[in-house]
Amino acid sequence: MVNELLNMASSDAGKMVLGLIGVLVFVVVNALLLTWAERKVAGHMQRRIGPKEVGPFGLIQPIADAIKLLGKEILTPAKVDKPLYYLAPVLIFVPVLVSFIVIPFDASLQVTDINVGILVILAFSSISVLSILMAGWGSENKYSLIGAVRSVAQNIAYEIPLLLALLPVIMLANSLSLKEIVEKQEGLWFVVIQPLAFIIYFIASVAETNRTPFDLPEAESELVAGYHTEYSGMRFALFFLAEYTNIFIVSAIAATFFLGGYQGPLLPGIVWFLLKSYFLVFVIMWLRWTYPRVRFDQLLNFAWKGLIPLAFVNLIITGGLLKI
Amino acid sequence: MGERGFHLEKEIIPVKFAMVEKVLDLARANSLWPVTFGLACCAIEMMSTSMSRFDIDRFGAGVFRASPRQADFMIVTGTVTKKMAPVLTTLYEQMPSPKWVIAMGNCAISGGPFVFEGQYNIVEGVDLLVPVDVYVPGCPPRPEALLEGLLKLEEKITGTRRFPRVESA
Amino acid sequence: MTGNLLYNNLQLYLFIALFLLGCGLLGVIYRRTLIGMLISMELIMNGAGLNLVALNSFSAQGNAYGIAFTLFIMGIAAAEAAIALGIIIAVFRRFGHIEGGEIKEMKG
Amino acid sequence: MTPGEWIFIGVITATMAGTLAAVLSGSLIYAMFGLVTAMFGMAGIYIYLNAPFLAMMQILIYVGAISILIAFAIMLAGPMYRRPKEWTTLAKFAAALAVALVSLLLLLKVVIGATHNASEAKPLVVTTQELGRIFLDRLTLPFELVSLLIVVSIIGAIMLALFSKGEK
Amino acid sequence: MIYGFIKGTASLIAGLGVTIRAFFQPVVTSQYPRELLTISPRFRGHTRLLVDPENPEKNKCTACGICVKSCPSGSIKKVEGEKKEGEKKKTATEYLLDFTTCSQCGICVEVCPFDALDFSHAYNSAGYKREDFHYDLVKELMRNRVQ
Amino acid sequence: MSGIAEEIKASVMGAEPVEVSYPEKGYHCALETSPDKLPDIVRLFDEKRFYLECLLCTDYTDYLELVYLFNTHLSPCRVKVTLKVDPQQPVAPSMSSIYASAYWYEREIHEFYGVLFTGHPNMTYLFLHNDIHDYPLRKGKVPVPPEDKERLDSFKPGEQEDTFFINLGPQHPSTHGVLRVVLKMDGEYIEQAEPVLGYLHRMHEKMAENRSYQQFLPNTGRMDYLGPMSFNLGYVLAVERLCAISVPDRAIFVRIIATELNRICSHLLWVGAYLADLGALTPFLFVFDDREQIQDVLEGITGSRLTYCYFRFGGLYNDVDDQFIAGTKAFVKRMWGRFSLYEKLVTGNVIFVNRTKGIGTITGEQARKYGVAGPVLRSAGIACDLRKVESYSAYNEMEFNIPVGEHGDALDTYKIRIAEMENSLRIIEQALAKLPGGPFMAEKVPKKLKPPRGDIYQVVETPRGELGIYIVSDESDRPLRMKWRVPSFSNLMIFPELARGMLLADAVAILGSLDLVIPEIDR
Repeated sequence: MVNELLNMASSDAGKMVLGLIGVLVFVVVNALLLTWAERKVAGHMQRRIGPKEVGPFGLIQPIADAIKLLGKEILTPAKVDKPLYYLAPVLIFVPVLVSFIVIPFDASLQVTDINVGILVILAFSSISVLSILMAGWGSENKYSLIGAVRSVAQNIAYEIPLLLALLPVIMLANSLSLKEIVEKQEGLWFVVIQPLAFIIYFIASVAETNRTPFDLPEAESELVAGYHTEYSGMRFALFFLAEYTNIFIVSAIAATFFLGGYQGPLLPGIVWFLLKSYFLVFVIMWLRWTYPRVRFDQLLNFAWKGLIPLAFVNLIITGGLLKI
Repeated sequence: MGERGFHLEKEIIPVKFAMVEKVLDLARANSLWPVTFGLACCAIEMMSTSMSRFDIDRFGAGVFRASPRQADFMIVTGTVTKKMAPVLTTLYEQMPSPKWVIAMGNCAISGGPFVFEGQYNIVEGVDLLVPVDVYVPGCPPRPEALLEGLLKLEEKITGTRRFPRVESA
Repeated sequence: MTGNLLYNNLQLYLFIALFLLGCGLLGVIYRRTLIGMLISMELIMNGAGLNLVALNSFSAQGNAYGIAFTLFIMGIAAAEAAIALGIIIAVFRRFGHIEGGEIKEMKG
Repeated sequence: MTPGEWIFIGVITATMAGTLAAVLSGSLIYAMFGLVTAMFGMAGIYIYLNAPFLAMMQILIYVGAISILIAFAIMLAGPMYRRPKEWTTLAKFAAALAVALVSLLLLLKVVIGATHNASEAKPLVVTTQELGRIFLDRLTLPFELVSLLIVVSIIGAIMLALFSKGEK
Repeated sequence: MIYGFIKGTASLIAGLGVTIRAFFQPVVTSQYPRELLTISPRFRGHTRLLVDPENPEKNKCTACGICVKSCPSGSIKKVEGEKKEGEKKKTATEYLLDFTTCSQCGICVEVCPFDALDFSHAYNSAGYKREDFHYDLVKELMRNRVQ
Repeated sequence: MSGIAEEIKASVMGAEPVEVSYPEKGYHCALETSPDKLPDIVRLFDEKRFYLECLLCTDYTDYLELVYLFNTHLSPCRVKVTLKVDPQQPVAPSMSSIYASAYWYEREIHEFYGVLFTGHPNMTYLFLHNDIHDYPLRKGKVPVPPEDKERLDSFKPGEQEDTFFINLGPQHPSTHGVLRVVLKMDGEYIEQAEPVLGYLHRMHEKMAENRSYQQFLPNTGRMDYLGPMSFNLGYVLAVERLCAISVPDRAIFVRIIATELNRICSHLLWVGAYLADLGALTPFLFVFDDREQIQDVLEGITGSRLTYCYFRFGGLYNDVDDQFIAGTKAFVKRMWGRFSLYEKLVTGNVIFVNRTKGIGTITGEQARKYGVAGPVLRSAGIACDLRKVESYSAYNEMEFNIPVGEHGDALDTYKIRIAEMENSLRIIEQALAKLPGGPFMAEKVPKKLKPPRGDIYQVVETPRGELGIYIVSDESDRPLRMKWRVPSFSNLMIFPELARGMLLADAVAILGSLDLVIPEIDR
């Protein structure tokens, strides 16, 4: 296994490096684009313009923001628990980068196809919870800490329906590799067979990315800025970028698992893939600019009493039908 | 408490690289994130400015951050009382430099109509607490005035004005 | 693919397992709080799991029982963590602290 | 040494460092992060043992579930203002040191004597299909037992939490 | 319960409908430095002096000081006037208004017996100094007349 | 009404209530008492289900006078109970065990006048900052004794190691300004909430004593910057009542239109801000879109967008024009169409309903004990709207109803405010239809007002509830005392009780539902 990996790395070293660079570039560009899109979408939903004066259609706006954040004073509050405080914004990027390695953008555009691909994403996504925990705990700020606690509880609760909603698809596709799952949807998207799983996955993923109506860890009206209250400048930017990249990742996984990934007529695969992913991203933004935030106990109740039983039922029915 | 704010240095890089600094200034001027900090009447007009009709987000200044650590400038909107003064300076000190302050409304500029002989509770001008970059007078100022103040602040940061000037009599 | 690669050495894995076991035992003994003990317990279980996997892939090639049993261990560990969390919360509510040595009455 | 070996050394170092942190650290939250590091190291080791599925499950369960449960316990049990501090006695420290030293000696012996006790690891990756077959074919009873255990423990945990709440 | 669930879902979808409709509706923004809203003629900016219609070189203020007394916040710091040859009343030569303490209540305009005061439409003033808004209304009047 | 005087006479030995002319004074019955009889009298009022409307103090130099105003909700019967206190050693019995609202008023009087209330559980300062030297509202300089200084800013959280405090504010997105609420938390649950006020104390009551009646006009618009018209109206009504100035009909109707427009404006902002508290930002921007229409209309006549100073004693600042009437009509038409949008976006939304249902439930009894006002009071099922109950201006000619709630929770306050907006629209329509011609200003209003000696209490219904203005005149051109009984203050008083045992998110929702305007509380 190791040797395989190493061999692969050395033989396709060029491809690997290129892939990694590509992933990094994509992460940054995508996140910047999404911050712009978020503000534009929000603006138009509120019948205003959004960023406009900085560059054509305000497209330079996120770049200006990024440069500005880079140029900010690097400020470390005196009371913080330094190792945790420093590590958190770096660690939050690990799952993000790892996830991009296995997501197939096109039939041939994938850094590497691991046969337990989806497990890699799910396993590493728990690091982001840990880094939120580190940020909240390390900041020595009560708002941050409450944000972190909420985040942990929320992630425990929603990781389960997330997994349970993906399992029927894995059962249908008979594989854990993302590429194979896409290939299996040649004729029929899994969303048609598994609409309930898709909805459960989508709700759970909105909760996992801490977006409204589930944005409790950073609920502005309650916790100021939640776990990243004490972060400023570049460190804050990392959280910001990670948040938007996470949104893209969950959308990309949804597109891969339920919407046929890069499959689609006429247009090249990558265009289809991005179209589907960005459409889901748009829906997530749309939700944010429409709904109020749920309360903490309602959030947990919804997961434990609503989504998880529903996902189980769905899983059992799928399993039963497959056997027959 | 008068002088507390002034010794804070605006520049963080002692050696200036002219080009880099210019790009940075341009970026800063076009990405001014205010801290959500409403004090009194003017806060409502500040909200109006960020709403659909005036849309401060057009200039990239619509990202109101509740945490001062993530904000670039503070709009002091309203009367600063002596009880509030230490809070305000703390907030200012929590912001990472470079940082700016807009004093919006007459109360913030000078204590406004609440200045009278024998007054015991008002700070007569927020510039006694923190350095103020732009003053926007009015009681309360119209949202246009706040936008003008923002543009003035951009002008101060970059040294040039990108937008047409609007004269009013 | 020769045997003299460092990672193709059974003893090494067994040693790491031993180390985990030792440290875990130490923790269980010396930790004051229940959570500390729980963490140490997890280390012990991991040591056991590593043993199984290592022996499986070195001595019992061709089947995957070792891996399967390690998965069982993980399941048990998860169950243990859940129940321990419940106990810790109960103890905290009952006694106001979570220091194992201080809990004199165990009537619940 | 090959790159693989270097990485392997890194992995076992991380495991051991994490383990030591988990056991010795004064603050529980650091202990938890030590455990997380150790678990990642373990996952790396499993990859070297040709068990990628196991490695992923290791991260998923230990990092994603157990350590978060522990973090939860830390935060619930220790009220938020008070960081639960572990009491580090000298005796404990000495004991730990002794364990570490003995282990190091053993390690040295193993590394030195590695060449003459080599058994080969077959580069066979255990597929998930194979694992599933074992579970549902030969190991059905233990599998069901573990499932039962988990269910019972979840119910037990909920009961414990509810019961103690009522008492308060 | 099922009815409640369906109703809830329907309400969520209705909400989405509102926002997506707004998304495709035209914006209501007036882009300030590029497009200007019409300011109401009664808008109260800082006060200004009015020109005497009989003598366009002169303002109507006679420096009587009533506005100074009636101002609630003492914003009108100083009103000085001098009586020129051949005129019945004094004419203001200096009218210092500290706009930064003004509350734009309009009492000075109301009490002025000569209707010499009026509101300007300076709705977008902003400056770098507090002193920028210590107006001398006589000078302001002259400046605006030149323009 | 006359019954109460007899009853007091019968129940309390030696009490001599005097009935007064309500149209002149604004209260029905006056009663002077002594410290030993006060508890009996207050208890009597409590039994008769009166609420403590206001508790204030006036410094007559020779003596301090405490004024307790009691009233009933549905059929107004306002009784003024006065108690003279020695200015050298001001001590009075505390009524906080009988009326919860007295707890707050007594603290306020303590710090502004130095009156010590015996039996008060927490005689610490609420509004003032640390370097205060004299009691602010005492005539002449009365220094604050040093031992009193220790009472300043007494609430220092975090001193005890084993409690976990959260400071909501003074700069916090959910407190809508500079309110600080110190929350003692048990995890996510609130054990105790303690508001700390005075971060925007702008000395309005002190200023009132320092300037003429006319000069105080701009202050009224700045106390409650969301409903300045109501404050304007209350103040001019009070002074007009005090000086017996009559107002032409046209002015009365224009006042109603302007006030109701402003009420809609205020409620709209509340809807938006409340939704923002609950995490939905888009409604906030939608309501501002509507608000802009109102502001345009009002700017056309008043010249300002927010802090209006439009009403004058005896009339208006200037007349309304056709443009205003057309603009108002257009707005009313537009607004009728907007309710369905809010219904879809907010009222029907299941998340919103679940967040607000059963949160911050107020019972009628609680509302009475705390003297809660406005929509919050009506949510508890008490149909008390001063526009109807104690009609002023020409509200008795208007047809509108009083929406009341069933449960008293935050959702009810929301529904009531929406219904009130609809009512306001109806009132505007009626007032526009009835709008008479004629002058907009009474003819003979003296430039310098010197009202006759005496006091007056005038109430108006602001968007947030009962505003009471108590003016004492000593025949000079400036009032001896002007007390503002503000609705937000009495609504805030109930917050600690409502928040106890709730989640942090609920506390935010409750705080939002009370619709607090901080400058109004702090004055």
